[in-house]
Amino acid sequence: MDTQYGWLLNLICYLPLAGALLMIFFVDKESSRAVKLTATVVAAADFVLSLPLWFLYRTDGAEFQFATEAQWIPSVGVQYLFGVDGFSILLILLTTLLGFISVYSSFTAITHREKEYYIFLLLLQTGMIGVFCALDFVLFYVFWEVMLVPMYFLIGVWGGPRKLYAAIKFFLYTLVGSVLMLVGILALYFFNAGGVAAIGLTGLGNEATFSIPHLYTIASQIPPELQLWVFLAFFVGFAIKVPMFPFHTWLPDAHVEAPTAGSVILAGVLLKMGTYGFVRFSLPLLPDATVRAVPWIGALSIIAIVYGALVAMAQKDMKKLVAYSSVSHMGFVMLGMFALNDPGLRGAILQMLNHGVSTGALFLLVGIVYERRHNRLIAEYGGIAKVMPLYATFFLIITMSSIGLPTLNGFIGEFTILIGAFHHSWVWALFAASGIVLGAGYMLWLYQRVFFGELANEKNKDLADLNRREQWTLIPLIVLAFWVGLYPKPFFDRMRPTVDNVMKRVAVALPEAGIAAPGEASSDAPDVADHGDEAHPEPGE
Amino acid sequence: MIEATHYVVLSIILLCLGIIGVMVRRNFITVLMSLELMFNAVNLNLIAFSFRLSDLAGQVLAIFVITVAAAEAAIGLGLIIALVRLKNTVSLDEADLMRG
Amino acid sequence: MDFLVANFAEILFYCFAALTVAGAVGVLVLRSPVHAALSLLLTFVMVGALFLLRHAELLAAVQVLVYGGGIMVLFLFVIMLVNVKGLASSEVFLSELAPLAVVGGVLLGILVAFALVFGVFASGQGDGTALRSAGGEVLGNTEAVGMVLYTTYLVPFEVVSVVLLVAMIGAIVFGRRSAAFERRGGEEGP
Amino acid sequence: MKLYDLIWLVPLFPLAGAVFNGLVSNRRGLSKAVTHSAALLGAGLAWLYGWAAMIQWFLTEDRTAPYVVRAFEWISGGAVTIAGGRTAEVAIAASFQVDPLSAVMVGFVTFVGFLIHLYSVGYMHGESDRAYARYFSFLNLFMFAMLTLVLGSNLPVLFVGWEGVGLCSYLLIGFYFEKDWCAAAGMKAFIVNRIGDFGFLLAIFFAFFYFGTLEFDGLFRAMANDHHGDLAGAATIIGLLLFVGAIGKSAQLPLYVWLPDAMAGPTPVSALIHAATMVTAGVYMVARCNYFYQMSPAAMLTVAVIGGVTAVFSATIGLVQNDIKKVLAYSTVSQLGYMFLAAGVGAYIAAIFHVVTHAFFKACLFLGSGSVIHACGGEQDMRKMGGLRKHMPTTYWTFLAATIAIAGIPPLAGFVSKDAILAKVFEAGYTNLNDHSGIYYLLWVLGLGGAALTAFYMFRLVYMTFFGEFRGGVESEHHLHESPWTMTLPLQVLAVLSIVGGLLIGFPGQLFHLEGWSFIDRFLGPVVLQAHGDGHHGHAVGLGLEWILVGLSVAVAVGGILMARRFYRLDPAWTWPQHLAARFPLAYRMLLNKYWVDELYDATVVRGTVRLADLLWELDARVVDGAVNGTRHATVGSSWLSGIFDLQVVDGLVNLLGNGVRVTGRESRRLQVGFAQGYVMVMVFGAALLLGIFFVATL
Repeated sequence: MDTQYGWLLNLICYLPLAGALLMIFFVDKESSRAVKLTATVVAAADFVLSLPLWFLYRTDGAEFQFATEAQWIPSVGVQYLFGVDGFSILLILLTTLLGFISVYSSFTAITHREKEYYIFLLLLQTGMIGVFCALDFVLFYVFWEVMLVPMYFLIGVWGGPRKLYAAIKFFLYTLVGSVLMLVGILALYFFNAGGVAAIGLTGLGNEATFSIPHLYTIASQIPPELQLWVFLAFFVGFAIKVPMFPFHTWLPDAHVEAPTAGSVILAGVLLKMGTYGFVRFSLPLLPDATVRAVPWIGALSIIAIVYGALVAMAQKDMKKLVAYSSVSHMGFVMLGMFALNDPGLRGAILQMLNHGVSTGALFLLVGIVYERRHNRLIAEYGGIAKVMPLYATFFLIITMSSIGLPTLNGFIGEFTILIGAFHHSWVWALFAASGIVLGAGYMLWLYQRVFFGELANEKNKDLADLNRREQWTLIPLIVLAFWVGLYPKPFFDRMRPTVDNVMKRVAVALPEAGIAAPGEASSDAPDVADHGDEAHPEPGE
Repeated sequence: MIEATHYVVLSIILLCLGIIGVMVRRNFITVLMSLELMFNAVNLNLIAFSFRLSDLAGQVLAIFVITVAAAEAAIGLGLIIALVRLKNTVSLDEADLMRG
Repeated sequence: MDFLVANFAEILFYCFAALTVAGAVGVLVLRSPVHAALSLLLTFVMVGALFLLRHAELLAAVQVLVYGGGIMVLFLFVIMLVNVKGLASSEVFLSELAPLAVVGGVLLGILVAFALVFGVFASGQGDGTALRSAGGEVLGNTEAVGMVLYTTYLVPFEVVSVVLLVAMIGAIVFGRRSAAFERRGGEEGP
Repeated sequence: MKLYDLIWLVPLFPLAGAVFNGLVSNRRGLSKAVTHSAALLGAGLAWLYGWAAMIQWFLTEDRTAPYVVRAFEWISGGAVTIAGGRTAEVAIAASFQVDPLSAVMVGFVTFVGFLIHLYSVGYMHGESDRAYARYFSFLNLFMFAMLTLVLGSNLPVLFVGWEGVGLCSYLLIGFYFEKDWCAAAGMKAFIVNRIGDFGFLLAIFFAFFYFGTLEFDGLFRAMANDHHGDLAGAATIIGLLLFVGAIGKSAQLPLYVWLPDAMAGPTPVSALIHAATMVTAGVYMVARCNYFYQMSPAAMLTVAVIGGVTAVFSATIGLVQNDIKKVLAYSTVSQLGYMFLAAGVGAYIAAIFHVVTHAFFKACLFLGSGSVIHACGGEQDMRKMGGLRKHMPTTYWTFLAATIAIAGIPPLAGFVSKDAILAKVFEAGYTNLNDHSGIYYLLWVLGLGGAALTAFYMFRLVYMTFFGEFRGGVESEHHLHESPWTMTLPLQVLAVLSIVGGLLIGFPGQLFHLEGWSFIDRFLGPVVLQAHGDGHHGHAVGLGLEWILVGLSVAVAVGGILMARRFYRLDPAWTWPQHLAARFPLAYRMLLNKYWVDELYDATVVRGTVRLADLLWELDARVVDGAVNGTRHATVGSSWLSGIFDLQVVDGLVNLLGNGVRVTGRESRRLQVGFAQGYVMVMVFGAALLLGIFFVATL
């Protein structure tokens, strides 16, 4: 752990909280201007503060940098451990950027209880950043739960007609998962420490700790059965958050009912929590179970890709369509991750960012017309490219990013994931690549129905095009989309150490692991695809 | 020779007067003045013991007490103004909004 | 004369103590708040003098400045501001409570006195030089207090200053709140 | 200075034009002059620089190896284990290469592209300033994508261009987006192309899996070094999957359906994208990856069969269409079929040759038809034209030249290249290539039949449009006029090239015992992998037989022309075609309705997908979410049950306690008199009491 600039990370994490407190005590709720100004300044400052992480992170340095180490509850071994690697830095930057954008985009969308709204947004941001920074399981769990509450209120207070249903569904569903996760965490904790005699769990007898870097070091000693159970517990928690195929139904409801900024944060960051958990915990801590779970998760991911795309095609509500497209895209992320090879994991990480950017932007875009018309049904629109040319352009770029057009971000992620998936099993790639066709299908169909054709609906005839503020909420995302699409190398560079570390830890459980020395780079790891010979295209086939 | 006991007795007298003043006067302003008396009683004590023990802590504490007393006076007088504005009286027994 | 010279300190003490108690009694019994305040001023100054007798020169100065200057002005200012004379009811004392109050006050006083007198006998005795020296060097009382205040008691000192600040803001808020109240009530604001 | 070191500037010039027109002209609504100046500058600079760089390269570098310019590292996916247990690094660079094939492609793409930009200046003049800027922005963007496609030195960069041209095609087809069918056509084009891209992507993955690289040069060398045919299986898979991509992009059976619909776009777009350049990208790709096909008889045969069948199939549809652009569209599909037919017999050079000549005459035809449509005020139905020869002579002459070229009359460009293809196909049968002699002979017959059909429907088009009397009404006849010079100049240039272009770049010297006179054969030679075993046979077919073949194809073409003349020129009432249509109603309706392929796809694939989507949505709402809500109901139900228990039993106790508290509270409230001094008094007595207890306890 490299503790240099550790204060910076704490500052980034708690600045939104401080901003929220400042607003609670010193900003008059009657003054909408002051409320917005404070929230925007805090969010912008947080984003600016997080930028140095990008430059100061050293790919050849310690695994976790910008670290803070302190005791918190020494009696049970809970520490205050903060620290990030390249992977979490990317996600933190995404969070601060989307945090700023969601504050900035809400100026006219939210008209009642503005002060509370922005306070919740800022609190949410602290929670999200904390999740990505925490390196102690208890700390992680605290932030994980902290994040839930503001989101619950954002949906439940500022949401659409069925907001209460959606908010409670979101809250309970996620809570169920996180409680199981807590059980998993405790199992690991007790295993590392003294064990629990009552349930026949023998421990290693180490000093009790929730420190994740320490648990990494004992991962290889965890017996397979325990790994499996803990993996299952984690799986439920993270899979709900991702969301993976059978656990995804909270997502469309939450997205549809949430206010625009809520959807942006939900899609852009909260869904990444699940995949982040898999990469950070499940894979490196539970390699045996991970390898055993590969076929199942692969199958679920492929179902999610195809099924999400098809269900998206059937939607009549724009937001719901985008929500289901998220299911499909997150399927790609999971697939790449569980290909358990370099390209797959790198692609998965990049695709998390891409999904945050493009789906976040899509929700913003849908929110913009919703604000004008208070209607999200596709059938209500048609031909609005004529009255909103700029809006149509932005929407087109993001659509193209979402369906993976080369030179835009989606392609890089999907391509890299598919290469990884292919080298695990070409059948995976075959099915997953069909998602690309379907993705083009539903997105372009949506685009056609909304933007092209006769401007039939009277109510659309005098829709105003994007104003300056709306443009500036979208431009950063579009720039990012092009940047990732054209020159993703800086992103790949920053995630490389993480991927190498995770692969090194997973490689322990791969069948031919005995050959590779533990210290060697993962490029020497045995072929992942080889353990499924039937899934191997033979020359001459 | 003046002993600490002298001071203690004096301070007790002041304290008693203060307590009685707080309890029997109706005028809020006078009640506050009585409170100041009690503060002074405490300070006397502190100084006396500081001298007896040859310890500066007593004096330092007395400075703090004076500060707190000043703060208390500011708040209390602010309350008086609020009370006058609200109920147009300075009688403490008429400020009974908290009556159960 | 010899008696006077030999017991000068005692004589001074008794004079000051008598005036102090007289002032306090005045606060208790004088009907007019202005008179009560002036009586209180007497007490303050006399207490300051008593401090001088115990080699607490700095405290004495602070006592006169803060109490006699600051707090007293504040009292007088408020008395002028709210026109107490017009507002005060004719009844000065809470007559039905007065006997009980006197009993309670005296009782408590006696009990506290017990505690303190026991304390006096239980404690040792110093020569007072420590009150004027810092780091072994003999200085004035002001330097000595300052040295302790800004080294050992720095943090409490800062905290107290915050308390003062908060009190100040609080006083302002009370003033403002009632102003807002009056505005809503349709009356003219300050 | 080596101009070709900066070869990536060639696509960047039009990109700059696109960005300027898209961000500045379109937003600010700048005047048309500014807009088209920027666009022409972008395309023109690409043309000049591209040609200059290629010529310099041609004169200085070794032409047998590609000259690769690496711009920057693009995708770095880390290491992965590939076939044979080797480890390969997924490091894909944005790199470009100059080699004979890309030189040819850049040469004609920039040139034709510039001409069509020029033509568009006149053609699109009626649009609003902003639409004009949008149009030129897209057109320039297309040039960027197309040039990236042909210059890329590896499959992913090629794929960038591949998808980029698809996007521009989508945007330009849907240029008149207010019309529903235009937008729908755009979407159809994109999605059908995506189906092809699906194959392309898988091909990329397979290629990486087997070779560990995606650079054309690396793949070429790996295949060239494979002397034992170990990689034949890989070559077959990759070749077939790449061909799936080519089928989509180049509109071959069964994915050709988007191209006729794509005529919804402005006509210059049809000329540039849907005739001259983009649709030939598939042919380019197959030629570029020829080493896979050379090693795989199965892949070759598939390419040849699909190409040959498409050539005839779409030609038959072209026979009866009445929309002038639809005829040309089916003709394009048919000509693309010829190109694949050539590629399928290993005649990649002939295929590229035909790509180039086809670009000349088909662009000329489309631009000519655009000129006609322009004159007729947007009318595209040939039944409402006629007699235009008198009104627009330049258009007529240039159109005629291109028609003769496509019909295959010597010595025009179309004849030279098409004859080269047919000769190669015959040769394939003759030399029993890969033991499929019969099939190749059959394909040759099909090709010959297609040539006859081509000659027929093209001259049908000319006769219906330019001869006879004008049938569009007096009002429209008034407006007939020749087009401005910006439109006719490109027509004239392209017409000249349609006439002489074939002989110029691909003189069929072998017919006259003049070896090596064909520039394109010599130039492109190094690009094609010489397959092991069969090698290059030189002149397997004797000279006499070759002349007979030439004679045959000319005869068929002339036959087709004469038949068209009999049907549509000599008989103004068109009684013969009507008679035939009445005689064979089913066949006629089948052709007129394009074999109902669109309807078939709509009923199966499209409806099927939508149905499946709806079904899954029902499933999602009812079953998957139903389970979640079921859990909720179960929880709520059980909590209701326990609620009753709670109310009666547990709550009874709690209520007792609660009531107790409440009563106590109510009573003790009386103590709260709201009298501060009372509280003080209580406090004083309390303190006294405590102190008293303290003393008692201490003493």
